[in-house]
Amino acid sequence: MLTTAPAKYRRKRIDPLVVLVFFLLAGVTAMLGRTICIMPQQMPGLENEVARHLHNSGVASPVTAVLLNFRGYDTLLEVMVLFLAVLGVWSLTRATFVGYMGDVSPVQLAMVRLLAPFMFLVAAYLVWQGSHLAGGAFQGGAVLGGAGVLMLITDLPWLPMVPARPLRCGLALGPVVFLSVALGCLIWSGGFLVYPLQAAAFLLVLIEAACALSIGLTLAALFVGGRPYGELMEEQPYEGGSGQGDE
Amino acid sequence: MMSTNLLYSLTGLVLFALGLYALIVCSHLLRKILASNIMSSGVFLMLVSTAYRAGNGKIDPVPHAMVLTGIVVSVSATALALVLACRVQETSNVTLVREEYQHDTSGA
Amino acid sequence: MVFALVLLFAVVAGLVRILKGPTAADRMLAAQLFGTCGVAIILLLAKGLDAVVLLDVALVFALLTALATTTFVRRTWYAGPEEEGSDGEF
Amino acid sequence: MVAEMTYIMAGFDMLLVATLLWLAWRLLSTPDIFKAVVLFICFGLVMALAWVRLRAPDVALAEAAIGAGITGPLFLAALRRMERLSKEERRLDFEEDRDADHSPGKV
Repeated sequence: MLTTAPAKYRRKRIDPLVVLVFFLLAGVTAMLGRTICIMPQQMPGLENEVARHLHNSGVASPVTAVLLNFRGYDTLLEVMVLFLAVLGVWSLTRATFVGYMGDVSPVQLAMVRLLAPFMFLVAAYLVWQGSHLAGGAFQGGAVLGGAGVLMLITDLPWLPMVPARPLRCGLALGPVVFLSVALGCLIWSGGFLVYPLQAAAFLLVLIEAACALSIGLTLAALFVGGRPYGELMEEQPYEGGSGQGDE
Repeated sequence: MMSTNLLYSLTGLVLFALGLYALIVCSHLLRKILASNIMSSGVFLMLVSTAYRAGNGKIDPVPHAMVLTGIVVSVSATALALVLACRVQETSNVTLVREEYQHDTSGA
Repeated sequence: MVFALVLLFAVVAGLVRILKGPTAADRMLAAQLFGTCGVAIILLLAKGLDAVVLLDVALVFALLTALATTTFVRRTWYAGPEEEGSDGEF
Repeated sequence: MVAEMTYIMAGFDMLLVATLLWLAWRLLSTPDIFKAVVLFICFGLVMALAWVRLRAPDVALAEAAIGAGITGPLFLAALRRMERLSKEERRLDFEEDRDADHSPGKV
């Protein structure tokens, strides 16, 4: 497999550096493969531990319990990473809104009208379902982001006029809610992200909904790839914009 | 007969190696981003295949949660990298080749 | 499960169209075929693995695979290789 | 019957894995970058199938939504954004790492 892959890249002459890289990587791969082969299959995992503590977590789905309760710290930082990605994208460019206003074909419009509400519905369904079956903030947020992308590529005429301030608030909603819940838990029950047992289910669903909204907006904003006009400091008339805005 | 875990683990390994090789060797920026995505897919495949149990036993949820966060992080990193690549191409093209267009392409 | 296998073969047949496809639209449509067959494969797998949750995966799949094709039509479709400066929009 | 199911499952696994590897290899080795992007979209879809097969419905949901709905448009839009500077990136049989010196003079 690996011997045939680089064939197209060695065009004129074989670069000795490329050969060196190839052999180094082949060696590393062989060692890793040997490790995998001698590793015991069916390793004992953490599923029994998770199943034992599942009733304390407030949700019935083990993956959601691991994500938001047992390893909530990871997920908090991960939501922050998403937020940072948007900040990074926004600090690089402005939104190049290649809109073709008034040029939307009726098929496209019908598709948006059919699919976008359904996507919102499915996103809400996934977030709600995350407490007991598969689903959750990330899946719901991804579907929400898909709806945002659908509206963005349709170049709906109201999209560039989405005001920047609610967009920013929506982006920050997930991290802020998550962090405030964590701090509230610190005050209430004496530990960072140690949820009180009675309110755990409600808090987890709250966090999930806020994070899903934020993740959806984040993905849509990442798709636009640039910060919106209408800054906080410099007030400009909007010629381009971003985000799917307020649902 | 090879077990399912082993099969998918080895596939993940080969994907990782393939992506790493292409990441080092290829020159086009978009291809590098694609290669790093392939690498991350390989790692995810390896992680999830350790959680898989043949038969109807319980599935280990911890690797699933890790892979779930990993997927979302990798897509945001990909988006950031794509914007960076676009900026690199814009600026390098403008400064190297067409200096007279600099004012209207990088004016924003 | 047999049907899932057969459909996977159909997907692989579609792959040939991606690799050979003379125009970009052919490739994109083959990718769409991947998505459509994927929905069917997931449904059959949900039956074969006795997991009802997988039906949601098929739902999300069916909703979102159209997005790539739509993006392609809206953003990347060139009328022809000669039109150098056109923005490729219809 | 159970043994038959096992063999069919094994065949399914083999075909899935082979498709994954072939897609990855092709998308990293084609000279046409647009083809690579389309193959990557297909790769994401096949990955979602693999998650379904490995009984990870959460991961499959996320991958189906992101791999199908977000990543493909992201790459296509970025490709287009890059093409606005160098128009000829997507031509068939085009050298991918041509030097930037003789790119067309239009912006």
